[in-house]
Amino acid sequence: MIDWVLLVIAAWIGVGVLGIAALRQFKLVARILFPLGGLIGLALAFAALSALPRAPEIAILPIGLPQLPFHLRLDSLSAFFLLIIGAAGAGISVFAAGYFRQGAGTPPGLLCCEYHLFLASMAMVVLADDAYAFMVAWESMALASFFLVTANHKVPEIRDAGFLYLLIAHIGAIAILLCFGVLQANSGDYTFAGMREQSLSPFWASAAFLLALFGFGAKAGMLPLHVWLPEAHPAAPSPVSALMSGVMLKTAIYGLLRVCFDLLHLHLWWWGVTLLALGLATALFGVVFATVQTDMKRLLAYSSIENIGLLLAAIGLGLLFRSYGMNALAALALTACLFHVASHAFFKSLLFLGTGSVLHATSERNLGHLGGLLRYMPWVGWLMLVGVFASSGLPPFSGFVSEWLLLQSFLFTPGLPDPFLNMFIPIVAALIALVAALAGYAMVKFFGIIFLGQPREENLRHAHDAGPWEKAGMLWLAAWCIALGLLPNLMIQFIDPVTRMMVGEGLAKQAAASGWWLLAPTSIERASYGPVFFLLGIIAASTLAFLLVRLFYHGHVRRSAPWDCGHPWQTPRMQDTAEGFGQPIRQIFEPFLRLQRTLPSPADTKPFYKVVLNDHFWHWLYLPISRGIEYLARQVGRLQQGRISIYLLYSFITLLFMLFLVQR
Amino acid sequence: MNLSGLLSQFLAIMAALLLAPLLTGWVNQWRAWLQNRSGPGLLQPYRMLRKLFIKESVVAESASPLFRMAPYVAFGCMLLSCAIIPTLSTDLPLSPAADAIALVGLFAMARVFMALAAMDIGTAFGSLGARREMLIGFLAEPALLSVLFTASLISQSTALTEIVENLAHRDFVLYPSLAFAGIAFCLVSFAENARVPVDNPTTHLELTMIHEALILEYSGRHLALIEWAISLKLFAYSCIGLALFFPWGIAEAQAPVALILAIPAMLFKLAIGGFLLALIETLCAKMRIFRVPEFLATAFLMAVIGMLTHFLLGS
Amino acid sequence: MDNLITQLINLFAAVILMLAFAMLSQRRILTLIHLFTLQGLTVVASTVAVAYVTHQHHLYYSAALTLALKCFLIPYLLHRLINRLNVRWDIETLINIPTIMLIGIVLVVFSFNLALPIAKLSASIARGTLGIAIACFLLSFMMMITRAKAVPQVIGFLSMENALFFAATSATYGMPMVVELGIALDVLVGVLILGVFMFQIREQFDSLDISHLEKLKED
Amino acid sequence: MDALLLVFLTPLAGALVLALIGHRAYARDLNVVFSLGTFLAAAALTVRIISDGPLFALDKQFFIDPLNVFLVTLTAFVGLSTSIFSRPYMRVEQDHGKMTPLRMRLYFSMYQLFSFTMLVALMTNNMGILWVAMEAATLTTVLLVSIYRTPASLEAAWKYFILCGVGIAQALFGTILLYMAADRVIGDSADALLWTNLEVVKMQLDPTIMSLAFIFLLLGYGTKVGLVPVHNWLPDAHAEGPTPISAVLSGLLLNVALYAVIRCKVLTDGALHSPFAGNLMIGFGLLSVVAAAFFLSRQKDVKRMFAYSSIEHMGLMTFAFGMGGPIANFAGLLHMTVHSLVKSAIFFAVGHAAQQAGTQIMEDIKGLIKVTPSVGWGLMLGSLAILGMPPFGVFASEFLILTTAMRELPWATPFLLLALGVAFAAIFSRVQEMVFGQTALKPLAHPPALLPVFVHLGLALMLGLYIPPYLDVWYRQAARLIGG
Repeated sequence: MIDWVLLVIAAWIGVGVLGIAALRQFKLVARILFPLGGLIGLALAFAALSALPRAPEIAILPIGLPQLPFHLRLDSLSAFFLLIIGAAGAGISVFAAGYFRQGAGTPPGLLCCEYHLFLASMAMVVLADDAYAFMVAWESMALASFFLVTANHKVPEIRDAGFLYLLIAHIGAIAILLCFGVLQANSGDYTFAGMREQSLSPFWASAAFLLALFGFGAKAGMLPLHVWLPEAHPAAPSPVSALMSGVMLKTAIYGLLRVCFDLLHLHLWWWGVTLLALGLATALFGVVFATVQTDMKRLLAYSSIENIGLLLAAIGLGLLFRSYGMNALAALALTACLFHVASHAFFKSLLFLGTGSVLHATSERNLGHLGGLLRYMPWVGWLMLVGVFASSGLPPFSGFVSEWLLLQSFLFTPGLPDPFLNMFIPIVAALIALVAALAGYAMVKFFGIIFLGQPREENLRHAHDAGPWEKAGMLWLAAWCIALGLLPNLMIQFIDPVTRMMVGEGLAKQAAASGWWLLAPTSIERASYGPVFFLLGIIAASTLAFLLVRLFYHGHVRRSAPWDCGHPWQTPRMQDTAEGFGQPIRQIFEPFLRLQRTLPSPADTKPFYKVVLNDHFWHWLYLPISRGIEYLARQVGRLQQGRISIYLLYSFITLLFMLFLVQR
Repeated sequence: MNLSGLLSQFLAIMAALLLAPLLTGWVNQWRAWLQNRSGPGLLQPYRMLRKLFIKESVVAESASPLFRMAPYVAFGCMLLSCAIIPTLSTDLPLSPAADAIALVGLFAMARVFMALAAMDIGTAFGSLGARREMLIGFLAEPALLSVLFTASLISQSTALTEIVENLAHRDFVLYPSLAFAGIAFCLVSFAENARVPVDNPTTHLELTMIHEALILEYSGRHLALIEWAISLKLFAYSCIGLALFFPWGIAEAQAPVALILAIPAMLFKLAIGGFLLALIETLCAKMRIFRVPEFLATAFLMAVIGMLTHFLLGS
Repeated sequence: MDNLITQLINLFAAVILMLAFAMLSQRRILTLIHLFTLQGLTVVASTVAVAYVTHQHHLYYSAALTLALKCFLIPYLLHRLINRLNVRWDIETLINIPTIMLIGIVLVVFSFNLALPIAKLSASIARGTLGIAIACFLLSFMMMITRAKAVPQVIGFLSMENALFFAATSATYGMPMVVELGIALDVLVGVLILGVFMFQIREQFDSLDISHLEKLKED
Repeated sequence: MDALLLVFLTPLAGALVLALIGHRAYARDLNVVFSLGTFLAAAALTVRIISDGPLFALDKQFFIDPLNVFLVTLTAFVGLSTSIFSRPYMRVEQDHGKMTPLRMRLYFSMYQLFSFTMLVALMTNNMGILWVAMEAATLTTVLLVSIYRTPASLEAAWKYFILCGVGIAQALFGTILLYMAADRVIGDSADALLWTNLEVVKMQLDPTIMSLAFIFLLLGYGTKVGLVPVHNWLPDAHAEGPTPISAVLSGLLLNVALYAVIRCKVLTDGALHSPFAGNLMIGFGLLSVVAAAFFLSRQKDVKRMFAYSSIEHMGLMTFAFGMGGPIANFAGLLHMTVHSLVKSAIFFAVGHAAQQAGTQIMEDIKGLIKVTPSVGWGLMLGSLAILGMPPFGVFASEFLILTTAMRELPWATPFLLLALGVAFAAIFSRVQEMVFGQTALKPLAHPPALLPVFVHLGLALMLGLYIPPYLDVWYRQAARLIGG
């Protein structure tokens, strides 16, 4: 199977090279190469699907370092992530076929090349079985996505965003590299197989864990390292944002899982608590910021931060259970995590693609200038609604299942032997519920402001719906959101070998025991959820109501102007704005945000009101660091002050110092 | 699944559909009496529904299909929630389809649909109502979940029927955690059902209304369905409360006699509950909208403390 | 006889050290060149003495080479240079001279200390003078640091070369001939290039004050 | 043996010929021809080494072993590509009136002479001749640095001369002490400075003398390597000289100086039986990496910035060799190779960019990718490569160095992390602004020589993904030789 997967990756690279060959042939690139890439993604998804339950397969490529050729391994964990990459990538590629427009800027062929290299490197990341191959794929992924982010490099903000992104990615990558340095334990064996053999002391294992947390956290957008994410994701073209948010962030989760559950054998309870706390903080932070955003892509980017927080919390819980040897529960938490990985991949990609279509139709990213698009872009609108429901964690869509599983695993914590943790965890569960509810708030705001109400600008009335390619791509992703939500057991069957590999337990048996339609991860008495019946119930009740009302009464409807409260001069601008919709949250969570407000005085003839929301971390962490480095650089710069005598003096003093050293 | 299960399921759904407006009428009647008014009569909600069904629906020109869909979905959600809550019996074939967490999800689904529908028209009030509704929702939802968590921590299950059976079958033990949860639940219920300290169901004063702003654009059969859904919601919340804190009298599987006895028991409990609700509504004043988050944060806190006490004092 | 010559070598060493101090404290350029020539001569003399005692013939060649280079060619070039460039004025040091002298004495003590264990290992009869060679090296280094004009700095550099040559003699009996030749060639070319440089600097800045050469720096 | 002689006789002949006719128009091509000859000779030599193994020449005064064979080839190769780059570059400089015929003659002959001295330094077996060649390398380049006769270039050249002169004088002292130590073991013969002889008896060399000698040698040659705090000449000389010279200084001369340090370290380690030499190198290396990173973040001049980047990388290599051991040494050698390839490629790109903008100030260079995409991409990819982005080879060596350091010297890794992060921020933020964005630049009159840029980057890319087996064997043998 691994040969097929490699073939698929090679095919992606090949498409990329073809893109370079057809640098400016727009039609060829858009109508043939991108759909081809999508098809290849589909093939990857199938290959991964069939590889999931199989035993690990190993391949060695003849490239790499002399003693360290690229080792690749296709095991369940990597197959699962390949499935996500392939399936989400397929939809996004098809969308991209219709998305990229001809015009100035980066030539389409180059974009195509970068795009497919990005896909290929992500696939390589999850396949890599030695530190070098992993790092090469990891950084290639960062690099390819950086060039995609800066596709429109004439805008200074985009350049800044790209820079910040690559900088943090690079520092994170160095941390990951150091983590591998710890894991190889001076054996000189950089293969993961060699690392599995090592048994590290708690100190070194913790060092490896913390370095991995830092490195992968930087990529994932974990709390203090998240600042690049809301800058870079909006800056990129929408299919790229979708890939980055939906798929690339997951590779960081993959890395964390790989290091924590595969390469490290030791698990300390405080790792789990650390992850749990960081994840929770990230989720809360992300969702609060998402609700107050006024830029639609930024809102989604912050929502990605929130989801990453949830994923980290789930991993933390899994680690906690694992450290106490409660493997079945660890499997439950990890299943929740992996399920959410899949579900977030699809709904976030879908939402980002939708914003792309909106952007194309209106050239507007600011929520304050959008509105009422459901009428002009029904396809995009309704498909996005699916994504919005999934993202808000509403049953019976995919987001709810992962949330449900996560909360279930929290409810099992009373089994933990540590009373302190027992108290700590319900609070986390409650806060997770809060995050989920706030996500709903953010998503209602997102959808409502863009698609509902009256168009806030006149030109929105000329917005056109997405083209067939775009529709097809979004339809594919939306179908996944629904399918995952309705048939969670099927997905859990796929996740089962993965958790079995990581913690030796899986959910599939119990889940299958109560029938395909009922999700009961432990036992049906304990908890169960049947999304199909759930959906049927709602549909039956609604339809019945509909039919009965028709039957007994009538179906007549009269159209008229909305009620104007006796104030006939209503304009669309009187609707609630994005700022207004976020205002309650802004008020409640004011300490989270760094507010800068300019208020008009009562006597102003042209009153002007402005609120700027900033990130505390930027002011408390990043600016001081940058100032500190600047200060140090100034001090170090004094060494080079131009005078040759001083330079000679350095040499002289160094000489004397060393002579003095050796004399002792 | 068997015949008695199907029967009790059917009974539960019919009871909810038929009794929900009655409960609303009962509460309104008591409110009137407590405020020295003569009430509109117990059956007023039914008359209201009938009138609305007959009347023509006026829909705004700018409304999208979402707007017309929302009442049906909300109604469907509420009906489903009534079907899975053990009102009369714990032998509910539909109950495995949704546990406590899914129940909260169901409420959220209805809320999101209503909020989106309210924003659809594009009037100032619609989006104002949607915003306020979501504001209440995002605080009430985790609080409600935490209440349910407390109960499920005690009974080791999140399935509602299991919780109820478990609670009903234990020896009578005072759970301090349930006390906190109970207070939290009350607070949440007030907020979620748009009752007085948070919202006034009878007001149409623009500045203070929350729920009414949401449904301002609805008329005719759509409004009827929404009103019915609201009644069902009140009914559902009451039943959750009764099931969690006073689970006695609810029938179990294969017990047709108990099922028949359960109906009067439920009616009795609901009657008392309705009276208490009316009493509290009369005694309280409506609070400013900015105070609502504090109110709900208290509820949330109470629920969390409930969970903590469960661990602190043991079970 | 050998004993006498060994003492003579030690005497030369002392003279070299003295000359190094003298150069360190000298303010006049012309005298500086003279002192440098004198130092070169002393080095040559001590080399010849060592060669005589040890019958190391190649030392004669290197002595001759040094004589030609350090006592005739380079002083001649330097004289021409200062005549052409007309830079005969007194030179200022960056630190005042008594301080320099004090630091110099400390350096001498330090170098003696440093050389003590090594000198014992040397096979050369002039091994006692290794400390003096190191001291001269460091003193010339000091001179380069403390002078603000180009010419004295160059003289400091060349005197450093003298100290190295002396060290080679005192540690072993000089370097292999091919290396000696290479070193001599490098020194010669170096001085020529320096000469070219000084003209260029003079042309650009109208002065040989190296305080003009402080523009390239971090700000 | 013939090939070995040809390797350094060709540039010597080239120097003589070009000194006479360097002002002619065809001299540019002749320069390339001589460099090509050198490269072909080196290639032939390499082929012979692959088949026959190490060899000696001229009474053992010259030799080729795994440690210098790849450096010789690399030097000849970079010399060739720099001469190709010089053609259009110097033509533009002539058009701008910066180069007179006399200066052209000086430039070409010194360029060849510089190749000659470096090749001699690399191939000689005699530590004394190594010193002579290093000094000669300084002397040949010092006039090239000041070739424009601007005040700044004169100042840079003066500092280069004096600081490197003093440095190299210390190295001479070290060599004398080395000879003294050898003298006691091997006896007073001309062969006592032959490295191969010394290597045999290194265990018997006196530790006291050797530790002293190593200090002088490290500081002496370290000055040429550009180790902080004796690096001060380096940024000035790189920034003010013609760009081809910056390329060879950074790409080759620093390597040769580090090579000399490594040779000395092997002997010192043998004599001392302690990690003394390694510790000193670790200290200098780390200091250089960190200080250079902070220097980097305040640069305005593009060539100066990349000069500091060279200091950083030389520091990293010194650090690696200081750690020692098969992996770190291997990484250090690999880093030497890729750094010189990538850094010279960057200087080529920077040279063209600076000529387009008419300035080296980075704020005035903008939007290269718009005007000449190839130069822009060359600069962008080169910078990413030098910053340690895979799949370029620099990453491969940094990977090995950092992972080894994590277990060998965990305390050093935070500093490395900090330095690499700061350096990345410093370089990349500026390169991005130069490459991307709107532009007012104009294309060059003569087509830029981009073949060298992309061939270098291609090779660096290859080394990140595939190291040819014989190169690997050399690296490993050399790593074993260096030991530690």
